[in-house]
Amino acid sequence: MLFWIALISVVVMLSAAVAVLLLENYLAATAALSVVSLALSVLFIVLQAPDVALTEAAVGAGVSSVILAITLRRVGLWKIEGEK
Amino acid sequence: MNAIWLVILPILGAFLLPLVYRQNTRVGTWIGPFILGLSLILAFGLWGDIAANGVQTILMGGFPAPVGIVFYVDHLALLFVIMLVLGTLVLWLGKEKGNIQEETLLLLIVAGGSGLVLSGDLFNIYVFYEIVAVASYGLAASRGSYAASLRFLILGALGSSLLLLGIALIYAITGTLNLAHLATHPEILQGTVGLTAFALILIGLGVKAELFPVNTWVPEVYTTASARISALLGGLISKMALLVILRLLVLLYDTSAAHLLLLTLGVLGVITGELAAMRATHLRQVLAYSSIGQLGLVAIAFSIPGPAGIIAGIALALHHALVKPALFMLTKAWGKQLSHLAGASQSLLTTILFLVLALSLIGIPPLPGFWAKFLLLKGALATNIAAYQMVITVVLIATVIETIYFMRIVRVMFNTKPPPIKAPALQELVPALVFVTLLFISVLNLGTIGKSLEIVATSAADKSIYMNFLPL
Amino acid sequence: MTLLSGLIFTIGLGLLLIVVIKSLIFEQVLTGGIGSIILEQAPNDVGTANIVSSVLLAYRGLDTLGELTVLFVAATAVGLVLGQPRPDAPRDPDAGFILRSAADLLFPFMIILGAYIILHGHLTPGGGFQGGAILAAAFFIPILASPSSPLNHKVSSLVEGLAGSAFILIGLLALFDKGYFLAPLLGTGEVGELFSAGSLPLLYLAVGLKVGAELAGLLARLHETEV
Amino acid sequence: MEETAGIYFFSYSGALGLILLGVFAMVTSRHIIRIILGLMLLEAGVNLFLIIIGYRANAIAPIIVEGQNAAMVDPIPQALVLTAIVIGVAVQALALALVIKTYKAYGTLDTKELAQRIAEESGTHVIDGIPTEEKQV
Repeated sequence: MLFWIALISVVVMLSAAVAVLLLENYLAATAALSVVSLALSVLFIVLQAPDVALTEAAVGAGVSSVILAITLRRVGLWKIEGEK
Repeated sequence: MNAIWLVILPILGAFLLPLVYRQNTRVGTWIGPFILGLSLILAFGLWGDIAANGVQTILMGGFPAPVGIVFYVDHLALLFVIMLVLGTLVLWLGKEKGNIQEETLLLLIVAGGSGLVLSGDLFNIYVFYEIVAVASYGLAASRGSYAASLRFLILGALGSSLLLLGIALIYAITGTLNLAHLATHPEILQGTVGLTAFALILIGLGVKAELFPVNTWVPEVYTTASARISALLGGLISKMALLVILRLLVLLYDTSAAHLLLLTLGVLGVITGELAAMRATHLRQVLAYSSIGQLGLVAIAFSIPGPAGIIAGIALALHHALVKPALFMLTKAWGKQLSHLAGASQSLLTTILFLVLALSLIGIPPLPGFWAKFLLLKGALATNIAAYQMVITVVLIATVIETIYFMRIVRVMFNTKPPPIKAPALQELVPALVFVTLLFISVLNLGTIGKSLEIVATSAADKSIYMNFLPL
Repeated sequence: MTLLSGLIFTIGLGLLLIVVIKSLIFEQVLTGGIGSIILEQAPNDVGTANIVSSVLLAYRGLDTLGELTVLFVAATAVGLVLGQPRPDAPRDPDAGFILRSAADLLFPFMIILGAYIILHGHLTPGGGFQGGAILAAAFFIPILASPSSPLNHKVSSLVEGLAGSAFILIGLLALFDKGYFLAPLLGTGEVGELFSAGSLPLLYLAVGLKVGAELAGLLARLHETEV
Repeated sequence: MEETAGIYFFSYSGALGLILLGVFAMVTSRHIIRIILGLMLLEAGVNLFLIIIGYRANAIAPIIVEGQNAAMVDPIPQALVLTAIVIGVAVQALALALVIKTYKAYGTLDTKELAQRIAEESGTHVIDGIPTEEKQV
């Protein structure tokens, strides 16, 4: 059971991390980054670290994505479509 | 007397500074100097305590050594704390008042720097290093040089992450973070994993210590930030990181591989820094590159095993901590391109100050710079290892290059053809004057300073004193 | 050129780390360490059910103070960099009525959730940092919904200054009382009870308030900056 | 036993992947936002690495529950990671504030261009720490 959860969360995490690097649209890359954080917090639970999982979900996926999104809005990179 | 106050006081002051400023501006402006002065008195008191009763270890929360965090207070750490607090206090002179955020950051950088050298716990060192790092990104941006500060931050953040990775590796193989506890198993750290960890930590701390591959931020930040901040970062903060590297070398990595790694980085730093300084066209930039070179010399000295290297390193670091901030404070009046300096010799006081500082940096006897370099040569010769004999050549070449670029600056200064630039006001010269006065005081007391440095270095090089307090 | 050298650096680091991880897995290195000592001693020394929080606040309390300081440094530096926004600066338009009322409705629930997580930090997963992040969100969501009523920075900086000082003062009380900075005070109590672990819940409260005020201030400052 | 080995293997490869992708993005990208995204990946990877170090086979989370007497995982790396996560967010916030200001001042977020602009403005002609020949104006 834990085996499969670990496998799935690592695969999701790494593919989201690759997406962070490849996505042209920065808003989409930010979304992919919060997917990385969420998958990471699942992995933290598998590794018996519930405290860290909570923090990663609240701070990593929550606060830091919001900060990034605000910044993208202020520097004019807030675009829903993928075009430049 | 408890050394924890050296860290707690500035932090408490910084937390309360914005609140006090809102109530009463006049009181607010005096908080910073008052706390720094208090720390200085405390540090001197502790120095006396240690001279009388030996080194102190302070347990946080009362938990015994390897489990809890420990501060290790010896003369070496205190010397660097005093240097940092005194230097910041002098740089505070003539500062325009009322910039709340800058004053807060200055207090916090002092707290972080003091914690960095006092702490005896690897992760605690990382936390204090981050305080210093984040405060210096903020200070570097305080005069509107956002882009330079951003590039500094990116490099620094990469370094900090690698530093944390190195600490994680050490914890993985030893299960402890306490430096003294680690020092009881040096053989574990000398395998592949341990040396990888050392290399990662060296990259991480090297960003602040201006070591060779990760010092590209130096010229950018020092030319765009204010003179005071450049003086603080280049002259004082960089040595704190170097001292941590020295501690790691003495306690954990007393092997030739680690020593040679630091030696190589130091030699490369000296050569690249001095060569670049010769090509630089901007006064601040010359000073920035020369600071890379000087810190490279300190790194070389620290890489020499035994007390001789530590004495030389401390001497070089202290000398640089007096001279470089003073030089940076002089550029406040006439920064910019070297060609703008033409006719600067009109102001007699400035010229004398500059000449004294430059000559000491080059190493003309009887100025202290000579003795520092002499100690380095003596230490390197005494090792009888081929790699260190090469150092002598490097030091001599560096000295020649330093002479060339400082004499070039002086020649421009005495060139009176174009209309001479405005002489700086006396008030702007106060910090530089104080630093030069300290320099002269040290010339007059060379004998006593040399003796006490020797005591400091011998106790710092002896890792059995450090491990004594372990109850295991 | 940059791509090539970057690639070489990354591959080099990768190979090094693979070697390191291999030796971490296959060569069982020094066991024991301070972790197992703490697992044995923590219930008696500190008296928390959640041992991570006793590490955070008792054994490594100075790290937590340092971390609060890093947050404070960052908030101060952000304030220094962004400066004060002009009062007449153009603001984002208000979100619609539904979003605004939803934000208002959400506010008390998030405050309660944050307070619950902070106060139970010594018993269950969670504590000052997680609860603080939720408190920050509670104050930030209404700002997003109606940007015309900004966060009161005076209040948030008052809270962060006082909460940070409270943490240090509890530590100093321990210094005068027991001789050690941040030593646990007030006894340990019964492990697992809400009122247990001595001064730890108080420290967590200070941490939570400080983190909350700091993050809310950071988010609001970034949000307020002009384009 | 098989299960534990699998969890170790996947977690280590996850940490390694995050660290390498993060470092790669940081050293090769020119756009600052991408570099900061890489920094976040790197930090996440290092945090995961620390947590794996504390993980023990068949151990439970370090929270005392009455009537349970199983071995627990090492609590120290978890405390360290909690600290590191918050520090990471603090650094990111400062970085992004600087990004906003930099964009306002220069209108670009390309590091190479920024380096050139800094060099021109301060009249230093330094790019990436190497002085270049002074341009004839």
